[in-house]
Amino acid sequence: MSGHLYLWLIPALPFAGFLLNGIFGAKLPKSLVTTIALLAPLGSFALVVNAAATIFLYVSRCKLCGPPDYGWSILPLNELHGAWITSGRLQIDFSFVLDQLSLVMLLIITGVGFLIHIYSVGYMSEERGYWRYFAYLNLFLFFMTVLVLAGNALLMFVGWEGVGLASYLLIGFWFQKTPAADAGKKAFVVNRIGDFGFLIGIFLLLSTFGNLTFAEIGARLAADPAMQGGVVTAIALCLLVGATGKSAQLPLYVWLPDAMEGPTPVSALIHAATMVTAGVYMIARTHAIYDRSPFALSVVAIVGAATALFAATIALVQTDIKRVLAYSTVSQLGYMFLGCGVAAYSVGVFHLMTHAFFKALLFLAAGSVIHGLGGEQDLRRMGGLRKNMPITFWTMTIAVVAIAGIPPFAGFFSKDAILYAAYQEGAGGKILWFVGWLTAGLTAFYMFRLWYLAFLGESRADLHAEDEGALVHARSDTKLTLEAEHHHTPHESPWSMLGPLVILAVLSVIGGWVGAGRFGAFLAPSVGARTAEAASNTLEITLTALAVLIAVIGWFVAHRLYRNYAGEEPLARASFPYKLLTHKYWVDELYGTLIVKPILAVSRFVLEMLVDFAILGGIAWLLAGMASFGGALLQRWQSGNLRSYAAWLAAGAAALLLFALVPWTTVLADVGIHLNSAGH
Amino acid sequence: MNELNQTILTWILLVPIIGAVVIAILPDRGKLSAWLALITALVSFGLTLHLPTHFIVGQPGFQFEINKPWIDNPAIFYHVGVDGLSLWMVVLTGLLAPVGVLASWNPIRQRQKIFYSLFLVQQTAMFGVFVSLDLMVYYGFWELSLVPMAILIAMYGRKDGVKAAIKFFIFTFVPSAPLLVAIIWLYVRTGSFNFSDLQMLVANGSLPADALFWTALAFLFAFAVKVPVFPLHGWLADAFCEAPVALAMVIAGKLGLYSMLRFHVGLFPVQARAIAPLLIALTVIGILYGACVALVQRDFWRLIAFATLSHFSLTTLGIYGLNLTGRNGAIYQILNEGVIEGALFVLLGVLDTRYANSQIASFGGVASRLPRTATFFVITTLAMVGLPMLNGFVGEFLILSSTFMNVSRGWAVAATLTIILGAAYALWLVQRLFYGPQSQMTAATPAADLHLHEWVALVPLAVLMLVMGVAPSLWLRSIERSTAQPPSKQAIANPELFSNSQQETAR
Amino acid sequence: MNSADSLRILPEIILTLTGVLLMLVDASLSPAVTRRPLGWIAAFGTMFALWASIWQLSLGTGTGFFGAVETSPFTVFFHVLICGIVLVAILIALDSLPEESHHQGEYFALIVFGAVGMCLLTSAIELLVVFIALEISSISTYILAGYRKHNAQGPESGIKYFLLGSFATAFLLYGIALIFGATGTTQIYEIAEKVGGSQNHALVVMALMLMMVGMLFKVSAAPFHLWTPDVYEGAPSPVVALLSTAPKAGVFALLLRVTYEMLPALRSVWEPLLWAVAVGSMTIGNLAALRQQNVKRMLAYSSIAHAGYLLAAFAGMGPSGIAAASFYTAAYAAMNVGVFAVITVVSGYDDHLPLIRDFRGLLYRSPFLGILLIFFLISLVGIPFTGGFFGKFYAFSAAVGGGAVALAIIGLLNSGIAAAYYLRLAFAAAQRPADGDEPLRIALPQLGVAVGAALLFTTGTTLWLGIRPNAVLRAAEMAAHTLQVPAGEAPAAAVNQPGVSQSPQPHP
Amino acid sequence: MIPLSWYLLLSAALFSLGVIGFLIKRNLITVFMSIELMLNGVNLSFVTFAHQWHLVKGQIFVFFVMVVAAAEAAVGLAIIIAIFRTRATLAVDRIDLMKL
Repeated sequence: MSGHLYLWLIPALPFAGFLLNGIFGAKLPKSLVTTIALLAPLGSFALVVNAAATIFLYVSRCKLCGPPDYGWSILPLNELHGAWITSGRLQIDFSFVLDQLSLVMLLIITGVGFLIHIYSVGYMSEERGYWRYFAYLNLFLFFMTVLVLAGNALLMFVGWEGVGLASYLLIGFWFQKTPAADAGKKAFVVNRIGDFGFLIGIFLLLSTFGNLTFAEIGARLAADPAMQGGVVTAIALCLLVGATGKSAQLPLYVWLPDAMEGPTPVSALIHAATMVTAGVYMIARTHAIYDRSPFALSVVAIVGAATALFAATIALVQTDIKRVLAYSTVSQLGYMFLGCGVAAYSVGVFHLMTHAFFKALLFLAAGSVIHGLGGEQDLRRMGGLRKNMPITFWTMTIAVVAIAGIPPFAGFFSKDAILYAAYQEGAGGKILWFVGWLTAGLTAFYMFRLWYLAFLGESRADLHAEDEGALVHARSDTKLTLEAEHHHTPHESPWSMLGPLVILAVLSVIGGWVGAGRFGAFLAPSVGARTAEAASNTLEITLTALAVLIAVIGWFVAHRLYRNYAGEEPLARASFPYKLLTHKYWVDELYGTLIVKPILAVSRFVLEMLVDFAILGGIAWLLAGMASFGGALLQRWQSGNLRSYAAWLAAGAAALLLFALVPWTTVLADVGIHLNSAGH
Repeated sequence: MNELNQTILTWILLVPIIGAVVIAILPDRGKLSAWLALITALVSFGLTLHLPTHFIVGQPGFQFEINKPWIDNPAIFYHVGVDGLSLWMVVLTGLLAPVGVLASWNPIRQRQKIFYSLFLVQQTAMFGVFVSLDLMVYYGFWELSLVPMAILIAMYGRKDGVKAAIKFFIFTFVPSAPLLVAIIWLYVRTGSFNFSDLQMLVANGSLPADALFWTALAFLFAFAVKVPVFPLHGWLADAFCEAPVALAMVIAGKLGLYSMLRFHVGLFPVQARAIAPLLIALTVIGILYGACVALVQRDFWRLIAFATLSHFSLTTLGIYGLNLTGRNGAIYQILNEGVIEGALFVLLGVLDTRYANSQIASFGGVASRLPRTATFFVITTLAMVGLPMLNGFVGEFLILSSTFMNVSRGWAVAATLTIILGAAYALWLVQRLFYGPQSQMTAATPAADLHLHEWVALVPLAVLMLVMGVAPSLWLRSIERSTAQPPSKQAIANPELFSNSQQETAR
Repeated sequence: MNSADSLRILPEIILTLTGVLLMLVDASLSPAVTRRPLGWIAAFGTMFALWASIWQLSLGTGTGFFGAVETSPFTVFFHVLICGIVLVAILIALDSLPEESHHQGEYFALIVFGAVGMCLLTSAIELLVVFIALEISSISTYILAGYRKHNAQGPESGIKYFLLGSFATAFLLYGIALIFGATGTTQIYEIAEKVGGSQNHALVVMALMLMMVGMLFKVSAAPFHLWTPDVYEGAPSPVVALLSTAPKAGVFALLLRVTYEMLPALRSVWEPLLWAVAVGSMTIGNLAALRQQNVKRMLAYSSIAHAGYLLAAFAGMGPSGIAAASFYTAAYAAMNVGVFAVITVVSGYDDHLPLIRDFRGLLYRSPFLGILLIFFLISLVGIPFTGGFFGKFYAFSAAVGGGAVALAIIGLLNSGIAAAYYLRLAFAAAQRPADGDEPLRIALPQLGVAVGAALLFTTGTTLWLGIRPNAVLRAAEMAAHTLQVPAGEAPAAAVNQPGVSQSPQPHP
Repeated sequence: MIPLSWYLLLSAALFSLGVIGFLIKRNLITVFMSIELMLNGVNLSFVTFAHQWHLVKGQIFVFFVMVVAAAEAAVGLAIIIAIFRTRATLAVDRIDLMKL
């Protein structure tokens, strides 16, 4: 293939945008900031599309002259940009790899990313830190594309940590608000726990393979079929820890709901469509390792399934529109993990893609709602928005249906494929399938609950929630910026926001039509084809029917309960479970009590006060005190009395004479002490 | 230019002294002393830049060497030179000189003449430590470096400078007593203070092993206090609280760490190997201990002190992993810490000067008032917590990965926990200082954002953080390939150490 | 006796004549006339004596007055040192003695007479001369110590010094008597010859011990140090500058002679003794100084500690020990006189700022004095590039060379403790003046020419000894060699070599 | 003939008496006299040894000691007068203004 794809430009453009806006943004006119901010992802997107087109053209040309799949052998495409770290035998390069997997990811990231940039222009237009916002957003795209393009684990780690940074900055965008700043910090620190695992995984990779390049590791594994379990499992589990951090899986999911303190487009881009899927991407990328460790795989699957169910239950009772979506995201990510956990990586990635469309859409639509309501995020005070915001309503509807898994929308295909893949994994797979299936019902329920509460019924804007504190908290998102338009009727958003909604709505409809099979075949060179036994058609159809059924049931229940919602939560009737769920199983409190507080207490009372102050300080104090005490004694000697001085002098003289005249060696020898030499 | 190569190190040592004398002679009027100090610092920085530009990478042994007799009996030579290890230390010291002057621009208003004179003397002392190849000359500069530091802490202490200064001095001076005895003992036994000669003599086994053990221990003890290594860090927090920022940024770390590399590991490889397990344990404890204690500090200077303990422990871990990558990482990390601490102290100095307060709880929402300060602070913090693409990460990665691969997985994993704890205390600090609503104090105190001179000090450091994070090879190459090689016997005894090309590089 | 013999004591003669001249002129001047010119006469007389001492090198090593005195590089070294100290002490006194005092003439005369004794002490090789020289030096200093006679502390200082000094001298004298009884001579070389290699001579050992009492008392080594703080506190600062250095230099010279030259055979006796005394002195001095609030008392304890460091050099074998001790004496003298010069300027003749806390903010009030004070204190701590460092370095090198590693470690750890109190003063001076303080609690006097010269001289010497000690060290080594071998034998030729006379001296 | 050792013992006794006198007497003048006693004890030793060795050197030494003692006496008495002027006491134990 001729021509250069300039892969490095894909991250470089957003980085340039970041630098320009970040350094000069405060002084540039807003229009210029917007131009720079939009050109960067547009350029990247164009480059990715160009790359895709070039490759597809090449492949189709090759089809004419050779074996059908010959053209695909140009992938993976390697771009080397010199060494980053060199030390002794160790060398880490700036190497970018384009293969099917990264191509898909790049398309999603830059495509959705670009849409969300456009959306942000409208959403953030009143914001004082407009330039700062776009600088961060560009920075995010830079790191995310680096993460995806990285040809070795350490470079991926660069992107991995970098997106965490961008996430930190964007969650804490309204840093004047304590919750936002807190949430940003929490996100970073919890992610760091995951990164710790990732880093240990990298060390293990390095010591096992002497190398961090994915291709090399894959080759080494392929060359050594005996390499199984043991260290490979350890590596896989360490990487999984990293993935659970970034992708908000159990037990490290806690940061994601709090991350909703950030601006809504950020939630859409980073905390729904792209960054949080990095864990899935990473597992897919390192599938060669997971393939060798059934145990690690099953852990992935269990974590995924458990998270999916767990988060879905919490989502049932949330009243903040963004928190519902946040828990939904956690739950959907659980699906992706489940997919990867049954070695159906391509299916996981497939769901990743469709999820990117409909979840981004959901968040953007929710943002549109919030924007239209002047910062209102509490579902209990919404209602009846269908009339005021028709486009938002319709796009949201598509997204809800898509996530609920109703054909022929995108979510149906991918979720169905995951459940099917899970079901095929032996006996355990059946349980996983059941959990996934149950979750699907819950998903349909809470999504339609949201839909009913927000858009149908009558407006409840004047309803005062009993919990004013929570309300203020929930409303705080755009409060600062949208203070001016706080009190007026709901209105539809500008077209800069609606345009992306429409595009994403279209994608949410058609995104799944490509089909899991064809998608899997396309990804096979990157993530391996699943060699499942050819399942019977009837089984597949039965499972599909069951999945659709439970989605419909979910819808139906939501319909029954929330069609006539008037401020009273129907689920609250089951009081204990309701309390359990509204308090999110008290996980945050649990972590606080079991981990954070003990660490702080030990640090303060044991390490600082006991060790540092009492013991180490005490030793120093004791030494100084001994010297000082000695000094005090010696001062007493200095009585000021002439005669006592003379007495000491005479005593000294006597001592000298004794010292010199008594044959000490002989005397001591007599009492049994032998000195080797007089003196020292 | 060749002539300059012959004398460059002498000039580097002399220029700050000359500047100090000129400042001392001229009257203490307005900003005169500060300007003179700035000019001197820039000139000396310029001179240090001569070294990397004329340094021949890959050439073994010392370069720019000068070896002239100084004192006849005992035979002390004015013997100086640099290799890959000390090269960048010198440059870093040169870089931090103008930064230090600029950081002192506002806070130091009284007796500027004395401040800047002593500051420059300190500069010479540090240069001297890094370039000396004669143990007595080295010891001279090592001790000399205490004096201006301690005096200035006493002079400009924020609360109880005298106490902190005495503590600092005693803590570092007492351990240097055994060091001096050890140096004298070596001289009495070998008749030489020359580093290379001693290296040879120690390696060829002509000295009694048990005595060497104690000698090496005396060396190590002095260095460990200066770094500081875990149980010996008592002086650090007080010194950070009291020292003027220009000195606090160089008070810990590089002198001790460099000395460990050159004069402990470099001079006594066998003894270093014997004691390495102890040090590895202590450093890992120090890493976690420092990070944990930093979490609960109420004063940001103290917080940074414990954070520093944690970071320098990590660097020490790299040194005592006794392998090439760890060593590279440690040297690189010394440079990183220099840059990061430089910026950090300038920034905290900005806060301390503007608000005359260092209690974290009094702060809050400063970012609304001082957005640029906040930006630089966040960048510096991120570099400190080891964000990839900023410099801190490279060193951390090299040290931790080499520890993991060559030393001990358990210790390495424990040490790696620092990336969590480090992020926690650092970001929490950022949050409490800069984010959230403005505190009473922040709102009530009028404060200006960065002044031009602070700006000038910070921008190069921030750029360096990025460049050193993206292109570490610029440094690692000369560090790895030009570090003076110890005699061959040791290399035979320990092939892993200092060998750099047995296996193909990973790609 | 002939003129050649007189040349052997030329510096002493010059000093005596100067002293007599001072007394005569002082007596003949009307009480109203200022006595400052007398100080200058004393200073010039001392300088002349100093020059004469250096000139004596050209005489070559040899004895005079029937083996009663000797001139050798050793004596020249100490002569120059003592004359230097005396010169500086005179210069300090010149600017600090109160104008209204009517006793200035006496003061200078006493210093000069004291110098005669101290100089003679270093060149005496006959115990009778030793005794007389010691008494000349002592009697002058007794009076000087009690010089502030209207102040309650002055005479107390004088009487304590006088009574205890005489008491200790009586022991020394008894020792001399015993050694005379044991050997039948009081000439040092003859004694050395008589004692020969025999070590078990109880009478000689006893004599040595009794002499040690007297000598250790004079150098204020433990356990004979108790007088030191009291005397230093009561004596005027310029006198303490002299008292803490010059007589000690003389007595150390004597100690070196007695140990290395007179009784090298008894090394096994005096070496462990001095080892213990060294350890005791430095430990006691340093610990006791830790809690002192009074600057002069603190420095008194410090001088006890320094005597200990110096005695550590006696663990060195042969010339290295002697050279180290000699060098240490010079270095200690330079920095200690310097520090007292600063204290005199700051605190005055009448010690109106006696406490450490009174020095607070000195560096802010007077940067010049502040930095000098800190410099001298740093030198006393023993930081490199000051004389104090090399002094300590050579002393402990000698000890390590002699195998006394433990002594070196104890000594250097002691200097760590010492740092605590020196720095308390140094850092008090560096500290910002307290807010309540008016900028100058008591206005500092303008620096006079004389004291300025003294400060310059001591600073320069301290720095010079710290950076380029070669010349002084060579002189000390040469001195050591002459002491090691009885005079009249080998070194005479060695010293007479041309080129040696080109001033290997510490002072210009 | 009286053996030499008797003289020496007497000399030692005199010296010791001087020492003891110095230590136990409370009047400055008496203390000072004790020192004279010690010196005279030494003088006796010198004379004894001079006799033993048949050397005149010992006697000469004694003359010098006596001269020096006289000089010391002058200085000592002067200082004692100064003490008496400022303190109005001659009690040794009350001259302890400076201590610790």
